[in-house]
Amino acid sequence: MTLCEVTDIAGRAGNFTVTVKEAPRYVDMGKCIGCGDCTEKCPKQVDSEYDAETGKRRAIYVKYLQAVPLKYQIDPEACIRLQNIGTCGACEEVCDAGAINFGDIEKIHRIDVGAVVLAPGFEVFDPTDSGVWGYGIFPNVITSLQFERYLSASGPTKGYLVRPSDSKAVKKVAFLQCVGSRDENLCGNGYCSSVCCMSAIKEAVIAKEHSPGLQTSIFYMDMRTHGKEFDQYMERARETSGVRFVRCRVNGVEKDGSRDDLRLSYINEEGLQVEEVYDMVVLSVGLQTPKHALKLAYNADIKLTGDNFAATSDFAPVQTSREGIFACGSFAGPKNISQSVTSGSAAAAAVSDLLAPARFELSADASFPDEKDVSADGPRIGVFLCHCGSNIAGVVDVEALGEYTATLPDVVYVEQNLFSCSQDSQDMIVERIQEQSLNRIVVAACSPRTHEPLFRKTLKTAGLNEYLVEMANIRNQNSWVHTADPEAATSKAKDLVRMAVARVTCSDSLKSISVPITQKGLVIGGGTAGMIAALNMAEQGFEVHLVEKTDILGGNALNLKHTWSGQHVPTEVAKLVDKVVWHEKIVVHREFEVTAAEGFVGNFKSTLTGRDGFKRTIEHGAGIIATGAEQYIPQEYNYESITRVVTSVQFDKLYELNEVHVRRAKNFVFIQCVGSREENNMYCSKVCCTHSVQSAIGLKKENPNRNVYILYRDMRTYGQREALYKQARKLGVIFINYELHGKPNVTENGLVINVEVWDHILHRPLKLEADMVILAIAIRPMSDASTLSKLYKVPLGGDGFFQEAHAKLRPVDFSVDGMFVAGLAHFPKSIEESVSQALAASARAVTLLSKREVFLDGITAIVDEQNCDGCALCVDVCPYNAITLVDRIADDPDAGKLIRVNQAQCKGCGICQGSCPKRGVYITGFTMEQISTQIRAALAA
Amino acid sequence: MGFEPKIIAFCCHWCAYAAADLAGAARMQYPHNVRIVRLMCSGMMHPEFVMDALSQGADGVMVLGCHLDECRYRDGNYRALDRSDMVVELLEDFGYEPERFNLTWVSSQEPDKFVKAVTEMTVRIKKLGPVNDVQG
Amino acid sequence: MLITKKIGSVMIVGGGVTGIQAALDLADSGFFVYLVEKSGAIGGAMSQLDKIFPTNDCSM
Amino acid sequence: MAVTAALEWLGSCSGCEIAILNIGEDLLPLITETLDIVHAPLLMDHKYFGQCGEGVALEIPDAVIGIVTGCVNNREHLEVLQEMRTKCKVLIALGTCATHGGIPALMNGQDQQESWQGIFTTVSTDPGAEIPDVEVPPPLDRVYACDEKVRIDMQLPGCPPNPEFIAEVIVSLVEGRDPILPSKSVCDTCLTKREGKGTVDKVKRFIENVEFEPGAPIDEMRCLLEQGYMCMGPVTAAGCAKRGVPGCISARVPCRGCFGPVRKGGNQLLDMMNGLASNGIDYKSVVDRRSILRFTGAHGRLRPVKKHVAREKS
Repeated sequence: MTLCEVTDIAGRAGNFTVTVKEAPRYVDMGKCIGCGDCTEKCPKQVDSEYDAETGKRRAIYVKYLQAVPLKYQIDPEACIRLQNIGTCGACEEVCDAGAINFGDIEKIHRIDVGAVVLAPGFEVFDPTDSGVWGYGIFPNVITSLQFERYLSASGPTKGYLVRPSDSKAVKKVAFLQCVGSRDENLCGNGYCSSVCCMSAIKEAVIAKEHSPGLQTSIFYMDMRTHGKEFDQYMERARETSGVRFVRCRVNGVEKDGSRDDLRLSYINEEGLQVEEVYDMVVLSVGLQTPKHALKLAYNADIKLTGDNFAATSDFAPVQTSREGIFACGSFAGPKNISQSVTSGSAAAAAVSDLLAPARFELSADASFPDEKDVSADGPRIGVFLCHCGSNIAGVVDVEALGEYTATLPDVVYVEQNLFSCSQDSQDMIVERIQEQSLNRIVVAACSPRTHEPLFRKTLKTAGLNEYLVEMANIRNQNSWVHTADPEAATSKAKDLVRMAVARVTCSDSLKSISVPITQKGLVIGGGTAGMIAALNMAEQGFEVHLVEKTDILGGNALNLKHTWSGQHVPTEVAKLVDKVVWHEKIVVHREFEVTAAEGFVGNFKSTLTGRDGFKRTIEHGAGIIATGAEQYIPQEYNYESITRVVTSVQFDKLYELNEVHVRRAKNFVFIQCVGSREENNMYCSKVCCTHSVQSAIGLKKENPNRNVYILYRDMRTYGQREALYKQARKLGVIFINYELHGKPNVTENGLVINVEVWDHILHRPLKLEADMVILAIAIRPMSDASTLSKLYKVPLGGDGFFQEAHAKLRPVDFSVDGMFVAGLAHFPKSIEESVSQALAASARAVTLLSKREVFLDGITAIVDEQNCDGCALCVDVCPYNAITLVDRIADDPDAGKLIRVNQAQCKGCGICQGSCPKRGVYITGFTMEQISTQIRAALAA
Repeated sequence: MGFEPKIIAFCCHWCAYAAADLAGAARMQYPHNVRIVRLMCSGMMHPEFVMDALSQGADGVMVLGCHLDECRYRDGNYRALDRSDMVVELLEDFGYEPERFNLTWVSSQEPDKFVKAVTEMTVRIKKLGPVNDVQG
Repeated sequence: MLITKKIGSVMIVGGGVTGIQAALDLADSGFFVYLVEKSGAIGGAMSQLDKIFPTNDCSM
Repeated sequence: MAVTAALEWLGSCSGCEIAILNIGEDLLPLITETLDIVHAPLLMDHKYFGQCGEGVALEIPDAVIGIVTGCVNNREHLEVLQEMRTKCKVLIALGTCATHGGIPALMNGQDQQESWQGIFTTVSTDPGAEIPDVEVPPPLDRVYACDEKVRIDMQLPGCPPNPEFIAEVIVSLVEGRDPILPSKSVCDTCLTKREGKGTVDKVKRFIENVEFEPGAPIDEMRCLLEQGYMCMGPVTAAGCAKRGVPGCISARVPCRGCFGPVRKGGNQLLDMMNGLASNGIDYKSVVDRRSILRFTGAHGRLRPVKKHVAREKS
């Protein structure tokens, strides 16, 4: 439902009535075919929101060319006709589909639902009003979002980096960080937006690729690249791409002389005032909750934090203050894409938990007639040629195409449609299939990427196998791109139709295979993430086996006292353990480890071995790896020899016990990044900055006379944690920056510990006398992670943490179907993020477990037993390990060998087919025969 | 009479084929010499197709796949890369100019790159002349 | 007190990458999903970014 | 009634004929009862132009079964082959030279004129020697397999072909049924242990010794390709196996591909290199890759490498 806003949510969890206001689109979605003729004719131009005002759009438009749904809309504010009845109307005239409806009106819907998920997202901070950066005054000062559009090939400059003011090629560009973030004076947003550091680096690197020789400088306070593989990316940007990083706060942006160049002034690390001139300045604008989302929060009656984000708990990060209403994405705190996707899945898990009893009540499957077996019949091909209004017929001579098509072998029926995709054309095709007993269909129209599903459904409705249709792309790849040469376009259309006809002739009916699913889950690791995941699955009604190596549940959370927002961890963990242990659907296997695993999605079989050697075999449909991580044991800073140099975890214990050294100590020095962000371990442990700041606040609050120093490299109190950093500074905690090449030196001198470090502000070595030194130790991957990695064939990344399938879009999935990852096993993260990820993993697992069987795509690799002889050339090329070599006749090695393809693991990529010298394996729907026939047909003219 | 070459382009369903669709939506114009054969992955391309196409009169063959590390099937495009390097060398053995083959990475968001690739290929093949001339 | 019957459908407000992910997971788990978007098309802020996402995986 | 048969040899080494003799005990009934050999220049004297040269045209007696070995390299071969085709009802191409060009077709990889010069007018030949053009049948433009020149009814490759299958082809013809011949690749008959080729990164040359336990059975040896040897088993037609193991493999030597491509019309060079490249094996480590076509250079597979200068002109 697009152009819709929620105006009211009545009722309560499980039974809401939501009022939705739908704005008029003025275009009939059922009729619009997305051809774009209307936009071409529309005389009115306005700024494009999509291009962040860098480009123009018309009054009738689509947001962007790949938009879903690809249906045009009229902006009533801009439309000449809607503003002035009786004028213009150019779009209506040109629309062959008759989709324009100027009389469209606003509609109100009342919808009953069981739960509501709020994911309204963010808007970027608008720096116009704050003045200092010159945004809105100097045309060459732009926001990072606008810069993103300038880089894009679909953007206003087609990806060429030129200045807005005079279209001069950009040579020098500066990025100013924290515009609209960490700054209460100018924008009122005290929090850190978390994503801008990384996106600035990315933009700088890509801009350098776009225009070689470009100089890029990033001006920052702290580089907060705390995500997975982010620090490596920053190092590469610095070392390989040559992006310059300057730690400072830029005083302001001014115009340099009479030209459009921009002058920045700042105080550099040596304390000198510096001025630099740039062609373009990019403001890394922060994220904030948009006004419409604030209204939504008001309408939904949920609480917000002081920073205007939805208030949630660390142990229930998607639950809002109103039961049954959930919040996710950047609405619940600034998030990058992978965190957003994770929280989306987490919200799904929470909803699933709430509504589990009503599962499958409202979802329905369409029913189709029985399929006709056409395998014995010779091909009878029907070809439908689409005019697509004038989109095709305006260029291609469809009449001639039709005459030509009728001469092709096995073509028994040809018909032209104005719009092949319209509902009446669908009905007509079904009718023709039956009356002409057609058994293969070619539709010459637009792209199979968008329309093949539609025509497959049409074939199913007609009782034909859905794979017996082929599309000839004579619009997107012909009439639209050869508009000026109708003759060539017509002859190419003939080729394309001939190719499609040839291909469909050797198409076979394909069946999608189904594999039964064991509706049980296995969770490996009994820490916070493991328990949350297990509990969520169990609450949804699935049996869960939870495996824990030690004799105690809780994992690393047992070492923690408070979350960043101040929730008491031991209480929450105890509650969680209690729920898990007593849950009737959860079987806890303490002191067990997974020692063997076999099977595939929906059908895993894992063997657990207990400490006493006892073995248990568990069958499960999905598995979640939540094995956590280890603490780094420092080798540096004389940790071994000086007793009062302790790790952060040890310090928490000592502090809690009010141990005598802590009690008496006056001077505390925290050293950050111990074992993180350095050679061989180029990653950020993410939680230690916040942790040290919290400890420092505790010490200062208890006794303001204590001296607390934090030696840091970049302070990474991201998101709303920034408030803690601010509080610590207010309380007098002293923050001293050090660089990797000037690490602090820690020595013992009788009763005091000397800490020497280079002070960047004072430009001299600083000597601190400490009574206690606390090392913020790194989080290390589990040393035995590789064992599990081998057992389930799930990969480990370079840092030794488990590697997800896609860093952004599939953050909790493994590339092996049916296996998921959550918590520290994936990467260092806070409890809140672990919980979110655990819920997400559960949601993803439940998408499988909620079904009795999983249907696999019909396009898959099949072994031709006549041709395959087990040479094993294809075994290792399969990216999914779906191919195994077996004896042709079981237990008779003399009878030769052949391969077996596990259908559940095969994704149909065809790499095996491309490797085979003897046609021993083929991909259904893309057989060697089909492809070669197509090639032959293409060259036949 | 100008020589109008025939070029077969194997396009990965997920990226290059999508880019070609998008080029259409953006009404970008490019030479009409290319005939696209859709594959699920550039890794599906059997080198045999290249030789078949050339021996049946195609004047050039292109393979267009996703950017490295962005393959839908993990590393299918790396397979395509290895094979393509090999095909280029073997073309000489079989008496074809290596320039008749081209491998390009195009993401689904880069219609401009697709257009550029096919345009350049067409120009290159026009310079080379028809494929039959070199067959000995 | 009678426990009212729960409705097996969900409304998701916001058609960005987060909302889409939540919608897909819920639809795959057997719930009917209403995906409500303020603008004319789904995709949210992510669709505005260049690079990082060459594969337009946002389609439903 | 015995079936008449004519045997001919073209550009060949007579190894195929020896393979016929190697049929062994079964050969006796074959040549005494089943077949009536009416023409076989290698075995028994028979003049093409009459006993005393009285004929003017090349003449071979009519026969039901014709067997030709060797490639078509010069005009004489071509004439003989065409005459065989005219006179024989069923024509069998025996041996890899006849089916795929064989070793003589290696010459297709070089410029013919240069080759001839290399052969006849180098330092090792008499000074002033010239490429002969009298009393030598003029060469064709390149070396051909038999089926490139005339219709061939049955192909039986191998260098040498397997005697067992020669017998099978003859017997099946006489009995009027399809012969039972292998259709898969050498790997089908190979008993070595195979797991996958993913661990190999480079191939070693054929002349290096493979690793195996002397005396241990073949099925305890790891696949030679998986040991990193350039074994052409996967792309080569089976047929060489005697006593259940492919010939070369039984001698712990990689397959060199003498039976030609496993798939009709297949290309061993392309398929083999593809097999390597697909598995991430450095195909550049193959020394002289064109020699992969050492048995199958006909059918236009092997061509002289175009000189770069020549290409720029065109």
